[in-house]
Amino acid sequence: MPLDDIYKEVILDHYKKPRNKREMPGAERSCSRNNPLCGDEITVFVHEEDGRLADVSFTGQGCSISQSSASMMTEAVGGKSIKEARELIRQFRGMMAGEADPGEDELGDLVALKGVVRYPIRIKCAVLAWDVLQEALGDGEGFASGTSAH
Amino acid sequence: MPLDDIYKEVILDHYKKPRNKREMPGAERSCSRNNPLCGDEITVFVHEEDGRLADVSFTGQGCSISQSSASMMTEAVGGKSIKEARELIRQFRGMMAGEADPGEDELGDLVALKGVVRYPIRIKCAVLAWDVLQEALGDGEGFASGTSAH
Amino acid sequence: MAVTQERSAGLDVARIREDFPILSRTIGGKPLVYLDSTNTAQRPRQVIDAEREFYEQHNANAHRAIYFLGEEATDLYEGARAKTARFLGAPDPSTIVFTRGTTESVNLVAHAWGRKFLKEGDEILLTEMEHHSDIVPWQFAARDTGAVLRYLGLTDDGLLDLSNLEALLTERTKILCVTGMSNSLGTITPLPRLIEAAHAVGALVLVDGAQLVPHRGANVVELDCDFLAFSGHKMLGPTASGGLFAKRELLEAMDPFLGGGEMINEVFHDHSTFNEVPWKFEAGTMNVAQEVAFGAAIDYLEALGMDRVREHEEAITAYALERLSEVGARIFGPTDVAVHGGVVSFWYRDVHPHDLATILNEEGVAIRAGHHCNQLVMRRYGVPATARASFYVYNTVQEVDALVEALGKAESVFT
Amino acid sequence: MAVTQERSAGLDVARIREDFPILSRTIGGKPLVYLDSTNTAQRPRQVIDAEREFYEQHNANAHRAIYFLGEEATDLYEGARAKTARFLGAPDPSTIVFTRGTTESVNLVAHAWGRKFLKEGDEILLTEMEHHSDIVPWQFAARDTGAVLRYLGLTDDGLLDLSNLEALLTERTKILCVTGMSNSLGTITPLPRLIEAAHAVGALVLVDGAQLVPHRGANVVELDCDFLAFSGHKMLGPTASGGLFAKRELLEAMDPFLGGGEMINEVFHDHSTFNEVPWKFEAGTMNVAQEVAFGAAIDYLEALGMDRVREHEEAITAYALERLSEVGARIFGPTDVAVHGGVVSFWYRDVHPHDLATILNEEGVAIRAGHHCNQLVMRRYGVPATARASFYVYNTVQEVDALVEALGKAESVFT
Ligand SMILES: Cc1ncc(COP(=O)(O)O)c(C=O)c1O
Ligand SMILES: Cc1ncc(COP(=O)(O)O)c(C=O)c1O
Repeated sequence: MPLDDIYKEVILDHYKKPRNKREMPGAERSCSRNNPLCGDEITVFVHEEDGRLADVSFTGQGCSISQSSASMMTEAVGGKSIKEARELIRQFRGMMAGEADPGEDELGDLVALKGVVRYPIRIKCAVLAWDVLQEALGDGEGFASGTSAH
Repeated sequence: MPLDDIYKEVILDHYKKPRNKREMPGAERSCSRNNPLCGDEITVFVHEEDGRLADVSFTGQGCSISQSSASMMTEAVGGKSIKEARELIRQFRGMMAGEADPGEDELGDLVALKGVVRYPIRIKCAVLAWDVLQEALGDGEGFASGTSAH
Repeated sequence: MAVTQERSAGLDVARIREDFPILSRTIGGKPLVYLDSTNTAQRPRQVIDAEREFYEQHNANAHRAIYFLGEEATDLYEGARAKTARFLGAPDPSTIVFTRGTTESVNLVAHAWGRKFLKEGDEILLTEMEHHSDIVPWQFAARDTGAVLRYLGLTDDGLLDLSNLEALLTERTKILCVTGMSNSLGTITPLPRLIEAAHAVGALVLVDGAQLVPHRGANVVELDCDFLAFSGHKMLGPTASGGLFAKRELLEAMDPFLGGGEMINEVFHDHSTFNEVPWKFEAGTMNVAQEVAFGAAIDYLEALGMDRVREHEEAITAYALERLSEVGARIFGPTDVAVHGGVVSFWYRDVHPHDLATILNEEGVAIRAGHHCNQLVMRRYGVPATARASFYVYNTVQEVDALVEALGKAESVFT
Repeated sequence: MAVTQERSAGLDVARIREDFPILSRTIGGKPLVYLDSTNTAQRPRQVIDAEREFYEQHNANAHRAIYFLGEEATDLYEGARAKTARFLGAPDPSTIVFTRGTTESVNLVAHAWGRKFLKEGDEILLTEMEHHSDIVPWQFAARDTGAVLRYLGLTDDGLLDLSNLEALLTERTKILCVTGMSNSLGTITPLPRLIEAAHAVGALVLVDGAQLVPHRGANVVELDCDFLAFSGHKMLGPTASGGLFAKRELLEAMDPFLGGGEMINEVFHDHSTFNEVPWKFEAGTMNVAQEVAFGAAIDYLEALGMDRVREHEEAITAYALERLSEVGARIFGPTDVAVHGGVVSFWYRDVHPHDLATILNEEGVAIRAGHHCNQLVMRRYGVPATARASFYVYNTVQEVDALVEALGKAESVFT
């Protein structure tokens, strides 16, 4: 398995220069989780306006996969309606579960994370931020972080 | 291994017609133990006179080995001094541990139990009455009954 | 032999026996006749190989490692959990906690559920045919919580005495702990009726499946039991394998039991937070290779088909009951083979079971003699011990014949 | 290579490696470089064969059967106990209780001793380098008894900070729980001094020997420790093997922990009496085949000689510390190899350990990344995780070279 399957340039770029990595004091919604296996931590902040995720940011620390996934996520869901955001979460999860094969049309930069599917134990890293977002949106617990499953 | 190694005639005889199998209400010393593996139970009664085991009896139930050993034991130690009884216990244990090979001179009928040594799990049965006697003589716990060791 | 064909209709026993290396052992020159599967079953080479292969190819700790071996080990371990869930009809693998067997599973429930939810005056309803492993943990829980133990008694023919069920099973009852199949009497208990009655008064039900699961199988959804404990080593798996099914909401409500290793989420100096179920209950390095090989045992049983396993056992048990009665053995347990699993406890003449077992052993016939961790049963029927023959997928009616023949030997020694 | 010869003077590693089937595995075409023995060791064929042979030749339950197989199984199981006792310098085999490993052993002590003897206000002294398995069970015991947890801290270079030992170890201290060797920092702790100090204030000492026993060995009489917990799977044995040493008078004074099976003497409806030690603590069917194979692991280590095992590890660890420092890795734990066992935790550049492990995996190099069940250590040194390489009898200095080379790959990906 060639390494650039997983460490694609766009991933490393988001890792080194994370977008929207900042606290958001006035956020209506925020949520934190960690992945106890590796110590990754993500907090997601959401500012809502008229039922849209007007601004989404994150803080945290961790490996390149968890941090770049969070960074890309904030870009992808920012400005979307809650319904659209949920749909994106669903699509992203589908990709990480190896059940769907979305293209750049649907997921944009996020398709770069497709390579992670071949590293089952890293899937948790990629999904962590999404779990937190889902929880922040009040959709209950996700399935990956805080567990040993994958 | 021929069965009559273990089921010698003298053993069966003591089993079917146990000697000194009776309660002894006035006994100075008495003690009970069981072997939880098979449910064997032995109570030993000792009537002491002038430092001798003037009368020794037992009650209980169990397999042919535990019951015949008890029966033979009462005959062997009856009338002996406490010191001599202790020596007999020592010799009997030595035989059952396969460490000594006493003859009829020392152990009389009891040598019939020698065959039991080849059935390690039955050694506990043979030693049960002796453990109880030793305890009754105030020499602390024996090593076989109430345990899973052999 | 016509009888063999007919009675073992369900399984190709000759072929099955080839899978069990130990069955070609001889004991003092005589072929081994192993009639003690209720104690521990033998393992087919498929199971032995699965454990060996794990060590030789995939050995790593589960849930702890990022490298390939670690992923393989984790997949195999979680794969075994999924298999176990499927075998028991549990839709959600996370309702399966791995343990080393029934005893550990019952203790887990008695601690993690019992210490949390039992209060002074609550009642725990057991039966007199419970194995010590389903009694002693509850005695400890009662001691620690002030709960009280009650017992369903037994009828003369080895069934649960349900005549006073209503008096014993009341709103005070918080849990009913009942074996699905007695390991000394062979009795198959009326679980559906008992579970319904328990739920009607708001009590949970723990089923001791140590014998039920290997011999009859169990479907936790159909049974609607709350807990089901089982042992891998009694169903062709390795020692150190087995587990507990529990309804998910119960697992979530329960406190953790053992602490340490991967059951945590975060550890601080003075407290910790815990992992999700089922991992919350799996502390430290688990019996990884053994649970993986337990999965192979499940594959083996599924390939045979639990229906056929059951048919085979019913046939052989019926034959054993018949032959033993013929030669005048006193049999403990139900005479109706429909509620008598593949275990037959008996006394032959006056020969003490311990002596009987020694004599049979000389003939290569391995039976168990003792109280079978069922002292309440022994007391109920006024015997210190019984002789017990039990049957599994590899046993034949010829082996029953060998047993009966060997009894003749015992008679000749003792008369 | 001169270096190899010199540094591995103690062991014939090439020959040892032939005993470990898994070491000939390749990962994506590259030879497996297994550097995670601190997590779980690999098993030599002698151990794998011992377990297989048990199943194929002697399989029966221990302590329950009168027939030959049962006697053989019992002898093998108790033989493993005697071996374990001898290996640990314990004169009396009945001071060894079998468990599935360190975690179960510590929990056993925290329940059977802790729940009985700890009272409100008593103190339990831990260290910040304890594995979660030696922390969480004590948190539970503290919660249940009102005892209080105290911690010995760590110095910047990964040693126990003993500057305030006197303030922390007082007459209120009932037990000191300390690892003999840290699984994240590699630190070998000064057990003799700590045990003497603890005994001087009347406290007992539990040694977590999960790493100490496999890598340095331990003699319980010389150490005079009260409890020693260890895991078979970290010392070439199967998963599900291991145990607890405890002084006999402690075992006798302690309450039973798990109930059921052969740990009883007599069971009545409302109470039970218990077996002698150590069987009082072995409830239900034990991990028989695994403990027997654990005995084979001990034979294997004894044949190598624990002195040579230690020498070999010291050489390889010294080499690893040297090479990793050379390439600029930040190393956690003591620099003095005399107190640094065969475990090296590090950060390489800014590459997150998780990423590092994935990249190294592509090169066939298996290291662990994470908190190693040592979250207090991680917090103490301000990192969420470390990368960790660990060494055992089959590792070579060439494998250290392979590790260092693979680090270069990580650098090229991340810069
Ligand atoms: C120091 C230490 N203590 C305890 C443990 C727990 O051992 P086990 O997982 O075998 O129960 C480990 C292993 O990870 C360890 O390294
Ligand atoms: C009905 C029943 N319950 C519980 C047990 C205990 O099982 P284990 O020894 O595997 O823990 C047994 C096995 O002897 C059993 O037959």
